Amino acid sequence: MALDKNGIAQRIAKEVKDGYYVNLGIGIPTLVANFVRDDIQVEFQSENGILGMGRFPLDGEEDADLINAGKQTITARPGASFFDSATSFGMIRGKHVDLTILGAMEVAENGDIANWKIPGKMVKGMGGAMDLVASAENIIVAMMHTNKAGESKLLKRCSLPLTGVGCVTKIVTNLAVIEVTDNGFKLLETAPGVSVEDVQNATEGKLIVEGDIPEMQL
Amino acid sequence: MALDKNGIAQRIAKEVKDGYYVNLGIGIPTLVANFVRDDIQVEFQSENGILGMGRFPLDGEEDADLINAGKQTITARPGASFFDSATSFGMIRGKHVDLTILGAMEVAENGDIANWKIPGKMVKGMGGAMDLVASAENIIVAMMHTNKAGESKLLKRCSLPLTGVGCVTKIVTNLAVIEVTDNGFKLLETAPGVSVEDVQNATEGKLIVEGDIPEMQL
Amino acid sequence: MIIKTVDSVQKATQGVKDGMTFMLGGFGLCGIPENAISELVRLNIKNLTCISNNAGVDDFGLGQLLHKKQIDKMISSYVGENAIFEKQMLSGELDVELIPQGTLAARCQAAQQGFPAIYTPAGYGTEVAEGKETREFDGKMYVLEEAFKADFAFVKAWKGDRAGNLIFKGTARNFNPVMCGAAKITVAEVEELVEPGELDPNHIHVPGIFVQRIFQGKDYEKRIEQRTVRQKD
Amino acid sequence: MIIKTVDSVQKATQGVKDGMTFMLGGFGLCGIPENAISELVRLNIKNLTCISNNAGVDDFGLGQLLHKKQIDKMISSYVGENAIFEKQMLSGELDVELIPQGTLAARCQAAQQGFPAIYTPAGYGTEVAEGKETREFDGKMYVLEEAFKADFAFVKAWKGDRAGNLIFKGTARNFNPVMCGAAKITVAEVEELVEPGELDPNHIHVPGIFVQRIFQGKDYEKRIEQRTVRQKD
Repeated sequence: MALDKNGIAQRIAKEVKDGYYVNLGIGIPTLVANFVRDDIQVEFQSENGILGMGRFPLDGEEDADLINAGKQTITARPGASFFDSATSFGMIRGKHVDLTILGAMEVAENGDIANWKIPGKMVKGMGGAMDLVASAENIIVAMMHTNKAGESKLLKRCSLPLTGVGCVTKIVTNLAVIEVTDNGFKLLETAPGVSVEDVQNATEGKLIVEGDIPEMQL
Repeated sequence: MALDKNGIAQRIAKEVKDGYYVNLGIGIPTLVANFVRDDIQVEFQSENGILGMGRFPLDGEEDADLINAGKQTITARPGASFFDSATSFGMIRGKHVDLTILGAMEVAENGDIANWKIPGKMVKGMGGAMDLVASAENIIVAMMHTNKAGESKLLKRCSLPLTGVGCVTKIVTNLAVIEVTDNGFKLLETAPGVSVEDVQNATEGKLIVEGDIPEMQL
Repeated sequence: MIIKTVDSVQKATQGVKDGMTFMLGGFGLCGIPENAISELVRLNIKNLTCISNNAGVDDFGLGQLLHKKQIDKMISSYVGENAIFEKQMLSGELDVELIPQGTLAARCQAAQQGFPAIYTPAGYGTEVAEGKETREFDGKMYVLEEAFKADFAFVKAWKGDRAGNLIFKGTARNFNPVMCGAAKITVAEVEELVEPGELDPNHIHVPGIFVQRIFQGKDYEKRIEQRTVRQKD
Repeated sequence: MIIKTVDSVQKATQGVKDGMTFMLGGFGLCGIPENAISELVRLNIKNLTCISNNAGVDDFGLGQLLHKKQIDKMISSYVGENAIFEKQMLSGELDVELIPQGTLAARCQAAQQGFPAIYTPAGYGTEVAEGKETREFDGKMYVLEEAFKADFAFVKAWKGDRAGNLIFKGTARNFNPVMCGAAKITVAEVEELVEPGELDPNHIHVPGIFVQRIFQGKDYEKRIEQRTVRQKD
């Protein structure tokens, strides 16, 4: 059975290691924070200017001066710090953030990503995504394997305007965990109850299947 | 009678206007602060990271963590701020400092200045001087008109390695106040008891003398 | 000290004109210069270019200027919360330059600090880099992005003193510090204006040298865009 | 939180080796990492390249490393207070690259923030610009200066917490913040080490993400180079 959004987030949480500073994009990535193990130390950076982002506030304790990049009210953990946007992107550009998790509309087999614009239809802007994908060395995409029309989002080449080139290292979808290699999408794991053929059928780009493919452990 | 160092500083102090942020170099420029009128508001920036530099501390009140760019112990005035070296030179490079006063070993008639190196003899380094002269739009040089050997320091061309090109706007020496124009050194004022001929004789570069030259008012 | 105080938003905005380029601090509705924006709406100046990370919402923040069609061009990184914006953009009424958020911050900071341009990897290989110079350093490609030029920067701080020194609170800091001194005139509004000497000089985020005018703001609404809360454990 | 504490200067300097490039904070003797310098002297590692605004004095600060001939090359803006330095430089024992102070700060900050290089007007038309690319923007000439690359940055802060967050005091701040995160490993020593949460997150000068190791320094001498006092009025 394919994963739901929480399932994707739960699987991605296993990629978060002790001592990591992590930037989470809007959508499924935000959910990842809920599944990170308690026994490791991880800090979340939000590019609007906080390191050490905590949980959402209790009702009545919201502070208009304390939000995340999704404009949601948040809290700060002990040891948190606030800084300006230039410093924030200095952290990102300078590769001080260990892991970036973000959503995508399309990913190509060479690691290109598109997630900010559908010409003529949707133009919300790239926000910090272009900075993140151009700088980070460890970029995991969290998304559904296919779009609402049932078309693959893992393509030979992106059809939408790019956000970044050759940058995605791993993709976790409702169907599979895939590594982006020099030779194409390499299937690492399938979702529980999902077959290699299911993944193959939902993947337009070149899918590399080597040996037995284990099932995801959640 | 030619001015002494304090006299030069006193004359330069008249160039400091209400509302100016001023950076003072080491030597004669440091003395300028003593002569600025009390009825105008001026703040001194020191490039090691303070805006709002105050007087020297009272004996026993020195703080090792509070010095100026000359490594002297100082105090901070109300409304002062501390910042890092990048921000400090951001102020300078971004032309937020209104007036820079510094010493020189040589100034050329095109506004070139040399003050950081005598090849084979003295190599202390440029410190912040190259940043200051490359960025500031209002640069006054405070120096003696001639060196210890009696040779002019106002030259056709600098002989020493340059600190900056075409940047000096005004020179105040023990003999005169001189503006650097497109056509050469323009004599604006002579020191009390100093004749135009005295200035002429002490100036190797082209000296422009137009009309009556007033005597400095101190 | 050099005093920067003006006693009203009217005096603080003196000199604003049709066709000018403004920088406006804030991220979403967090840390926006509410008083200055209201006054710009009241003055009804037109044909503005606004450099701001976001464009407010339909009835608050920069959305108010969009509503009155005062803005010709927006330079932003994300404008997803604003229907008026989308309509004006799709109809061609509004010229929009979308740029990466880090590039926006860096181009402000470059203007503040006298760097003519910066090299950033953001946007390389995308339409953002079209027509721009690109260059390799150590095997990685970068895009040359020029410092912004603006007439006024409007920022909002938590506390400020009469010498123009500013302190921000939480994530309301965001773009505000990097816009200070990045325009010809920087206007800061503060929730609390104090006397010079009351702020610890070690805690000042923006030294007064970067600010030309400061005033005590009033009636802050500080609207929350996405109120999100958790249940008690 | 992610804890960066190490319990001794020995552990903090683990991995330093002959031939490495170090950044060292401080301006003159103000804000220098005294504990780290003493340990580097004790370890007697050689052939170092040191990026530091100044070179200490003969018997304190970097002067101690010079005295033991541990340094092959200095990259500094001003070295006027150090006779050993001058002697080694004139004899050719010591390779010295003098660069403008603002360029030094900018090249550190570029390394910290992932800018490969910066354009500065400083040094244009002088021997500092020889062999470097120059370029005109808006009628003014600039020199291209590359980000530094260093193995370790040693900085000293006033207070720090175990998550690596730093706060500086007075002008002891200087180059310390811009060197944090500008080398592969940043080692911060502090006068007072506190628990995470004790420092106001609004007052932190350097977020812990830029610091890999932090330790409680000891026996700070904090020598004053030019004690200057005024008479009572």
